[in-house]
Amino acid sequence: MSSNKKKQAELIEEISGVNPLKCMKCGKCSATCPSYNEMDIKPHQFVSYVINEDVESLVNSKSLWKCLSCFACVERCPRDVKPGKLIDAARQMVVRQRNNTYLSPDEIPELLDPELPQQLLVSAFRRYRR
Amino acid sequence: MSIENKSFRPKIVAFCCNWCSYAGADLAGSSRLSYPADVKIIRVPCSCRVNPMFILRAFEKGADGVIMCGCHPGDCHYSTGNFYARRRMTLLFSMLDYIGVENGRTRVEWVSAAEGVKFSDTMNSFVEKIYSLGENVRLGDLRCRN
Amino acid sequence: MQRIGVFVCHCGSNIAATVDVSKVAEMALMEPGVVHAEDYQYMCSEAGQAKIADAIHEKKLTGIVVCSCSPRMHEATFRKAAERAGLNPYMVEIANIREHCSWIHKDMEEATKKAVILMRAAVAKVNLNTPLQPGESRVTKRALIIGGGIAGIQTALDIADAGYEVDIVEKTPSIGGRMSQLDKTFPTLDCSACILTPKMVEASAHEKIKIYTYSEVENVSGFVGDFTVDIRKKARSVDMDKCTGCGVCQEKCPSKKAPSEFNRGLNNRSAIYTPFAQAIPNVPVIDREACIKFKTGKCGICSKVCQAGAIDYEQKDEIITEKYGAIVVATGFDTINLDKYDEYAYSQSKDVITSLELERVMNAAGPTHGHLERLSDGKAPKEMVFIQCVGSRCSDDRGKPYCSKICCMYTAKHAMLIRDKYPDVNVTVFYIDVRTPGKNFDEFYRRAVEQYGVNYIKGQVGKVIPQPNGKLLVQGSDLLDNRQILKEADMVVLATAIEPNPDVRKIATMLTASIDTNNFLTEAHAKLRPVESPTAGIFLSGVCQGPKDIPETVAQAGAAAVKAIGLLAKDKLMTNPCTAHSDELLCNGCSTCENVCPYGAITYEDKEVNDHGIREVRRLAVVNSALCQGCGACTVACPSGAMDLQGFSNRQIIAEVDAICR
Amino acid sequence: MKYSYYPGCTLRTKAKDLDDYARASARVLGFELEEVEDWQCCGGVYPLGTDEIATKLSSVRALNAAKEKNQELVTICSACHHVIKRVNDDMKNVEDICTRANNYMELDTPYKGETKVLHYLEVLRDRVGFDELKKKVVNPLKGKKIGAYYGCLLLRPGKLLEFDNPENPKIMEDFIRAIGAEPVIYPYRNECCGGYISLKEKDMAKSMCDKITESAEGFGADMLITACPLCMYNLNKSSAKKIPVYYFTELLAEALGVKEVQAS
Repeated sequence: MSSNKKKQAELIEEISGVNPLKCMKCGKCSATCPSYNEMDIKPHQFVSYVINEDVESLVNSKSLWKCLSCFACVERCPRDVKPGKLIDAARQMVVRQRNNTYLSPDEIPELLDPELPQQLLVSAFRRYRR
Repeated sequence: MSIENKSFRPKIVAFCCNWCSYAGADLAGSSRLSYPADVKIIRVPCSCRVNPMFILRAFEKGADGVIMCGCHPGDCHYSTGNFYARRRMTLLFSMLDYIGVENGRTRVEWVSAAEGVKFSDTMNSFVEKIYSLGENVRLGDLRCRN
Repeated sequence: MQRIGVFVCHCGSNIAATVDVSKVAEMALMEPGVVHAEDYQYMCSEAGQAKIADAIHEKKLTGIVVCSCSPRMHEATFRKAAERAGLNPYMVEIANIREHCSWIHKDMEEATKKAVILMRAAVAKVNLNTPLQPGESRVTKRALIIGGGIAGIQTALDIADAGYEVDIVEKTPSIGGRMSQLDKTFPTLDCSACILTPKMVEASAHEKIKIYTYSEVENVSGFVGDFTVDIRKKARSVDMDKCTGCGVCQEKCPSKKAPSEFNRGLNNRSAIYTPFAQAIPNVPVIDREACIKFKTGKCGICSKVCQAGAIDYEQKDEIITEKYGAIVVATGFDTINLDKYDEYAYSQSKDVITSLELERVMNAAGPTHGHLERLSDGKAPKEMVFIQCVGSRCSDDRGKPYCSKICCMYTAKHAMLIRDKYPDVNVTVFYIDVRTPGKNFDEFYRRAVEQYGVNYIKGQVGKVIPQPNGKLLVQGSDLLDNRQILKEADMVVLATAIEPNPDVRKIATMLTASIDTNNFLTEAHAKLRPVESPTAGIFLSGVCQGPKDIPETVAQAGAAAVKAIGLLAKDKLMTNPCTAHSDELLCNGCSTCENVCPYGAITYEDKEVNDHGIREVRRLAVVNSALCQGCGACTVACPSGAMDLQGFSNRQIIAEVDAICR
Repeated sequence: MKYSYYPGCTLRTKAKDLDDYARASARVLGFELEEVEDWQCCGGVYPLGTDEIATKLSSVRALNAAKEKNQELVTICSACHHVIKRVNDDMKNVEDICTRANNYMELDTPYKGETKVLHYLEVLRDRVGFDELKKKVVNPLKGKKIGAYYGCLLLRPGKLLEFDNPENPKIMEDFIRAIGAEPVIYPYRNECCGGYISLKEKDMAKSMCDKITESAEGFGADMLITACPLCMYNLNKSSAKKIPVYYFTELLAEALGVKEVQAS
């Protein structure tokens, strides 16, 4: 079991290309995140979850779907850790398991309005499901 | 590092200048940054002291790779020595490549006294390259073989 | 045939834990020329050195190999030991089985094998060693200090007090450096000028100290004990002997739009100026870029108002050439450029300033005459936010990877001073870690919190957002409360990372002193020789070697002075005998070696030689061993193989190659 | 001068204006946008995972098409610009991604990031030149105070996109000056509008857009310009403030006197 946890953490590191040990816990990512208040696990905490091999909590967190991929944390991180990449890797893990997605086609029609650009749907689909 | 052929252990000679690279190797040591034991370092006052004959001699005697390390260009303790070394080695290495000693078996790297990490990284990647190239058979003096 | 002794050091467990030392000694006995081999716990100890001496006497050794730590560490130790026992010191070679072997390998068998090979290479070399005699060179009893800040001033005073001549070269128009820009100093809060100015005066009045301000080092040649330095004295346009320092010229100068360097560009100065009131020398310079006379040919007011007739528009740069025995680098630091940190709005708001700028704002002689006010509208702030680690501890390419060391303390100082003088101003500090190692330092920081109520928040700031109402919204983390903070502030102060003065790279190249990836000068040994450069005769003082505060700088300045004095006190220096020499019978006088020699040590002489019975006069290369530094460039360039290097001869190096590839 | 042109999904439909004005203006400025044949959607967001290959292929196809024509590849939509530039960087610098993508592509010569990707604004700045653009303006937008809204995708990560200083950009401000108007600098111009989150989290997007428009209005902007259809949608739809938002190409066409021509 614990080896499975380890594997998951390693997978996150592999997909993201991030070394969480480089983090110095300055909190600049959380200071900069526009979705901070919506997140249950805050950006600066992502690294600890990976280091502690608790990927389970990470993939079940609300934060996965609140991250905007705006790259503010990626741009401003002083340690080249870039938590946005970690959260994206966790999201990848979830969407690669087909049964677990945040957006189902059935809910789309009621979300639409006449001005909504294609780009929005395309991006949302790419982010939320496979 | 993956060592496919366990029985093959290369002989690698590293010429290091006294002021920068040898000190860089010392720093790698005191920082406990490991690299394979196949590398043996010869101390020279400056990279410009390395006569191409030394490198030919090493290959003749069965070396599988030769690397030369000096101060960064512009930082030479003797002002200009590494510029001479760089030119000499460029010529020598292309000639060696021409006669079949692949370019991967020879390398010039600039390592300062403060770059212990770079020294160890350089040696690790160089040794890995030599493992991938295997034994050097082109210039060896047959009389030197066991 | 040599009679060689091999001594293998355990270095406690440093070597013995990974290398089978007795095996190395045992294998040594099988090498040609080796008549004695032993291992011992600490070869560098007195007992270890005695073992070497005993073996030299008993076994009549002619050569020594010590298998131990790096030769950069103890080669000199073992050479001296051999010399005391009557052996030529250059018959000793070191096999580096610690830094290059035991410390980097884990497998005992592998490490032992490698140690044996390194021992063999050293034995092979010693077999070809010859006794060498060092020459002598003279010592010029004068020191040069590059940089006139507190580090340079202190070093100069200490050397001068010991009775030696010292010259200070300072780039700006006055000595004083960064410390003269500071308002108060931690942790005692005494005023910076009050403790610095007397030292500046003392230096300028000292009969052994000569100060070249507005001057730069242009060229350095020579070597330890005998450096020749060209100093460029930039044209001041004011005659230093005539000027009385009355200051009328500055008052009357109509061009007052040049940004004041001393006040970090926060206000302007005249084109003819002294950087600050206590400047030494108290003689202005004309900034020719800003001067109307130099730009248009008209004006000349300063010349008209100067009663001493000191203004000289025709003055030209002057090159002074001087000899020195020792050179101390004290080039100091600057704050980094904040262009890459625009998220803190430094370039967008006048109310976001660096800590060094705040020093000027707080200083009575500064742009606001010491009143704490916003630079945008002159209003008194009510909320101040300090941001720590701006550009420090960054592993991306925007900032510096190191801790700037002084910021935690000066921020506590600023916070405390503001709360003391303006109790109605709230002060918040965003920090990552508060680092206060130093005497009375942590107590000082705690006072800021406990006595002065400074609000410390653990977390970095993500963005400073200028508001339409002129205030600044600071968006930061509070990691201990786990929340994101939006705090409205009137002023934001950035604890900006420090970096070595950008000129230091140029100077290091001139001195052939080594420099690290962050442009700090490298010490000869990180712990044991912290104020010496690996290049003999070059010493390091202050922040040019690494971030440090004033007390540390002064301590290091004193240490550098002692090292320089130790050198100047000698009448003669032993020169390195590992120099090049030419074989007369092989030399064909082609001049190739002369062209590659960086020291001009090779000349040509017409000399009669006896070449196997044929006597003739030939043009031959001759090496001046006092000038030769032993780089070996000529030995490789020589097409006929006549040139060789003592101590690193072709045969010796080839013997090492052979031993390694055996 | 001819450029390969990658319009992207939205410029073909909802953001047709953005596209039409860009082409019309290009003609006046002396360059031509030649649409990449059979281009496919870029996907809208860059797949950060280092092991994502398939999702990068549509970008590689467009890039390779431009390479074969020996042309630079121009995009206008911020998202396409972001995705294609980053994929191109991968192809140039990440050996593993390059190899695996080329394995899928089965090209005669492998694609290794040779194409230069330019945003339309970069064409204006680096190829046409804002001074040159200024000379061609017949209808300067005098007296208009315009806030540039960059959003996130145009600028970040700054090191890879090499578009402008990500924290204090000036390309759009220079553009605004070139067409005769006055730029308004406000701090939220490089903060995110909420992006695709507005599909499901309307409130979040609203609060983010409110901050942007409030800040812009606070500093005196009469209108905003953007390069991104999604930013446009969010700012119009989510923000309580009714500050008008235009595509930068619309104002460009207006200044160049080709807006009406286009509309007819």
